[in-house]
Amino acid sequence: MIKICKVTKTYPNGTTALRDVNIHIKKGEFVFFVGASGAGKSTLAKLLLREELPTKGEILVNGVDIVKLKRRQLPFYRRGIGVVFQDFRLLPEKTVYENVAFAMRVVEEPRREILRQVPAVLHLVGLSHKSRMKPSQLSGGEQQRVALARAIVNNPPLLLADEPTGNLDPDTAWEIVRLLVEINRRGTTVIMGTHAREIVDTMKKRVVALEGGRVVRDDQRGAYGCEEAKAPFVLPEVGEPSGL
Amino acid sequence: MIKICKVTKTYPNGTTALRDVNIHIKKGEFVFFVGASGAGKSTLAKLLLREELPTKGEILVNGVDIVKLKRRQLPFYRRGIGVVFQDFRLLPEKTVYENVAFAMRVVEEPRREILRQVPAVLHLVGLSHKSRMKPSQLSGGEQQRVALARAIVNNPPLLLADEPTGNLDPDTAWEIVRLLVEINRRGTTVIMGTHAREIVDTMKKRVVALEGGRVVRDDQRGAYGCEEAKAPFVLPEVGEPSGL
Amino acid sequence: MRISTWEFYIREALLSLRRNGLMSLASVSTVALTFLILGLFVLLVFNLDHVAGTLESQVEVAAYLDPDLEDGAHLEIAKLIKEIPGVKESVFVSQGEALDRLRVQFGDRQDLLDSVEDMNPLRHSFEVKAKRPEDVKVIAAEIARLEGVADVKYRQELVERLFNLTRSIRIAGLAVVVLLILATIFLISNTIRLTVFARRKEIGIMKLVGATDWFIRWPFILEGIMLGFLGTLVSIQILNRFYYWFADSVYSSLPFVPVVSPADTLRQLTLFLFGLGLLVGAFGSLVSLRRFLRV
Amino acid sequence: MRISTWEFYIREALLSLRRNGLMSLASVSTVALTFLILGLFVLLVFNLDHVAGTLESQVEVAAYLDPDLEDGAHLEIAKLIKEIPGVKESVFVSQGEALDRLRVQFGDRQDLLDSVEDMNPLRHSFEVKAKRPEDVKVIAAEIARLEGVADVKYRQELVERLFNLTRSIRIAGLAVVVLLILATIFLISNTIRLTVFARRKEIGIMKLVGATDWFIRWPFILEGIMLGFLGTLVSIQILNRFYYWFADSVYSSLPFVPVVSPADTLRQLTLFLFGLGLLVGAFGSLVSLRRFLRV
Ligand SMILES: Nc1ncnc2c1ncn2[C@@H]1O[C@H](COP(=O)(O)OP(=O)(O)OP(=O)(O)O)[C@@H](O)[C@H]1O
Ligand SMILES: Nc1ncnc2c1ncn2[C@@H]1O[C@H](COP(=O)(O)OP(=O)(O)OP(=O)(O)O)[C@@H](O)[C@H]1O
Ligand SMILES: [Mg+2]
Ligand SMILES: [Mg+2]
Repeated sequence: MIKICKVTKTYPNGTTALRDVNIHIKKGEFVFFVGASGAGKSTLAKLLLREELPTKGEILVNGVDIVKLKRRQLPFYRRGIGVVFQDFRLLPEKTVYENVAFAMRVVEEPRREILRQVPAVLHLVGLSHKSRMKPSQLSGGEQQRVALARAIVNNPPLLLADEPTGNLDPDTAWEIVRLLVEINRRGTTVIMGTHAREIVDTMKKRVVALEGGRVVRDDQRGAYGCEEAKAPFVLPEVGEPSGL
Repeated sequence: MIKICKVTKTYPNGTTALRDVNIHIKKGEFVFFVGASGAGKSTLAKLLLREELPTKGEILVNGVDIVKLKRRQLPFYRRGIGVVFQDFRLLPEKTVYENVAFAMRVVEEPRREILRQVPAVLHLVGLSHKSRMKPSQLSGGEQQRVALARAIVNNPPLLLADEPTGNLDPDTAWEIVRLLVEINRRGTTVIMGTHAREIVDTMKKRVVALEGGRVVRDDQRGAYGCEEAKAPFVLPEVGEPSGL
Repeated sequence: MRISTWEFYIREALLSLRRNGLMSLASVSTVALTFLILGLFVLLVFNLDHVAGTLESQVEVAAYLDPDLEDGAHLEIAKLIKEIPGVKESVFVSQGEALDRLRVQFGDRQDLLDSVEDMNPLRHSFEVKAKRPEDVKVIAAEIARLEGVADVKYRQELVERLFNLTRSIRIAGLAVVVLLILATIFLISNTIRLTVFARRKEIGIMKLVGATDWFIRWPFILEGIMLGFLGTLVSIQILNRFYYWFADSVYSSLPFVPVVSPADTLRQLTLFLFGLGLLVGAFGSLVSLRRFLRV
Repeated sequence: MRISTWEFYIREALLSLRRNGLMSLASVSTVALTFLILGLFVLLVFNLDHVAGTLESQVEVAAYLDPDLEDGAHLEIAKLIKEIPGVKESVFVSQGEALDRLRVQFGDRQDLLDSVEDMNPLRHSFEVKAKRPEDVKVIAAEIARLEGVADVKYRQELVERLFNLTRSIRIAGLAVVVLLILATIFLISNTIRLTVFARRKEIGIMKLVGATDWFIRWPFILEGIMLGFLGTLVSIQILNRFYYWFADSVYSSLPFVPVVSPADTLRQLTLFLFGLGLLVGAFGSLVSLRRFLRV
């Protein structure tokens, strides 16, 4: 379904976020992207959504080179992708309900469908009781779940979720992952960038690890780190000299 | 240092985020606030910063009732608090350097101090090489670290960190926690809202757990969950019926 | 396109008007204020033009008749003059009337005329008014060719001055109005651009969620039209009240000053301002959006 | 307050001007455009007032002397008239000159005067101009009391009409200018309000980081002043060029139309517009900030 071939992305300010990246993702896969802060996970999502253009290389989605998409075709391409942005990107002036409904209005779903689907999705992410509120009236985790609801409401064939559990407590996070797994089972390809070691290790799904913009690992049933079990963190000694 | 007495916070739209909360925090403590999404952690931080006023109850900081602070006094009170906001709140038009320097300009530090301190703090959070960039040119985790740098640059006596590791990979997250521990050792009171179970469990610091706006637990050397070790998550069965 | 989509556009536009209270207010009041100034100047120019027209229509050609013409022959001549194209009206002035007028002109130096009283040297004449000052020359020539007319006079210099004056008034008035229209358009679209600018992030988000450019544009366009409509409404109301009051007070206190009658003028002005308001609103939104749709 | 803080304010203001290019441009061009219109009308009103003043100074009192006065006695009278307060100038018109003038007035009806040639019934007279039309009555009375003056005449009605006309022009002009000033202030502060609105989030963040209200305000105020300054500069440049060109072309093509000399007028106008521009810029920012500082 997705073929990322020799993609390099250098931002106008000179930062190279991705270097010579090759990734093939088949329809129906569930892929984790992991990597340190600044490794290039969000950049990859932005390229797939064609929010940014690659500096070099090709990106084929369903056989179409999305770099060559015309401005006119862009909205229609994007409608096939549900996205949870790392910074949510909710419409600040719309209520939770309207934010989710917006994704359906864009594709001109009949009103009947909207009235049926939006409350159902909000119920799934546990926000039925907040549907009349504005994003600014929600907690961080609630906003994140609204973003997820908007991403899945149209049942898109591809779901890009950039740290969809970053602002969630472990229990809620697991519920969300459960939801993603469920959606994936129904045929949606799910790409999830994440830092949640526990989730990645438990799920035993494909893991692509990025480091400084390069793919350094691509395991079919992988874990967050290289070693299966990492040594636990040790607190610094009292009085240890520090750089501050 | 901080006495939160019978505080209730009901937002204008009717949501009650905190109910009859009583917490005392001594100078130099390191306190985790944990709780599900929407439990009231950020609301508590907003109250302490006097971004919001409590509906009922008193908040004493260093013996001063901050509810009764005059508009004129507010900036001076806030200068004693370093804050990492859950949504970062960086100034979008300023560079990383300027964002951090801003906190020092506000208190009219001499230029010499600014030139010395800002690069040092940026080095601490590992962003020396990004100091000339705007927030929009940073990854999520990088933005979060800028927010932290700004919070600590003035060595405030109180540090409020609302999920300061939510967008960070485990390694970077631990480095940040290490930094917070170091700052705490030098006498700064640290209050950290977090969902990072691993960190809370490892640190063995005071943990205040919120649930639906109430304090449900307050342990001196606590863990994230109630039970010391929680049963690992089990994936849903294939084909299990779901609500979608 | 579904009807429910159009409903959505309209609802969005209305909601946005209310939500962005400050910005809407700024736009509406900018439209209202600039249109008020524009409208006042259009009315001023209309009136100056009207005054100029009144002046123009008072340019006269004096046609002196043969002194030995039979009594009553002037009736025939009057008919011929009326048939000349461009003639607005002609008035017969008899010898006696001419002398009376001279007397009035002389004021307290009547003694000067006492000597000529008995042997009145003045002749019968026609005073002919042209419709437009540029026709005067031709008309004078036509009249001169008529039988029984001895001499034709008109004040060449005065006619030309008047012609120049009215033309300058018209050109200057038109120039000012055109400049004001351009300034108005500029100020209004400046304001709209700022309101769109304040919402550029939202526009970007919509595009990333799969909205087409037109899906994003329509609510903005409708909002722009509504802003233009509301602003025009306010200015038209004020202009109407003011102009009726103004025309009334001029009619009653300075009846000799010609004022353009309100009803017609205001109807035209209303149509013009509404057209301009809606267009500027719609196009202002459209143009302002362009930059932010490139996502 | 540290000097480096002021440096910071100024640097911030300058940076912000450049960063918010679109918004700065909108503000500057709004100031420039509204000031241009305002300036043009101030110049127009100045000139109308000047024309009115010129008309006023042409009101005349005619003083006819005793017909049997000795030759040369009029020199004494001339001196006395000049001493009357409010008199601008007085010109002696001899019997002969009066007749010549009448001849010119009669144009092609000279024959009327031939009979009176030898026994010229006209008298010597003075034509006296007053500085202000409202003084004419008093001056006329004063002159009438002089020895050797037989009769004093002035056109009461004309004087009063002129007086009314110039007063109306002044009042209307002042009213229009005041209205335009208010509209200008409103439009400019509307624009500034929108630019501040677009940055309300930043203002909130600054407050939460411990900035005092004045720490936030100063850069905005300085920015407002700079916006006002730039806008005024542009409008002043255009006004200067335009007015010199206009005055020149009027001088050379219509020398009889009195035009206010550019240098003085423009100096005053420049000062006024700069004052207004800086004030509106500073206060516009200050007032617009108020709402968003309540965090
Ligand atoms: N718009 C931009 N302009 C310039 N550089 C950018 C831009 N966006 C991201 N970068 C840089 O590109 C690199 C990769 O960023 P990216 O957002 O892809 O990281 P990430 O893996 O998502 O990190 P995180 O886990 O912190 O979100 C970083 O060094 C970042 O500073
Ligand atoms: N400005 C607001 N207006 C109305 N309700 C609000 C507002 N801010 C927060 N709330 C509500 O108050 C409750 C507590 O929110 P808070 O942000 O304190 O949660 P939190 O513990 O920080 O959650 P998270 O872990 O998701 O960030 C939530 O139900 C939220 O919807
Ligand atoms: Mg990212
Ligand atoms: Mg929170």
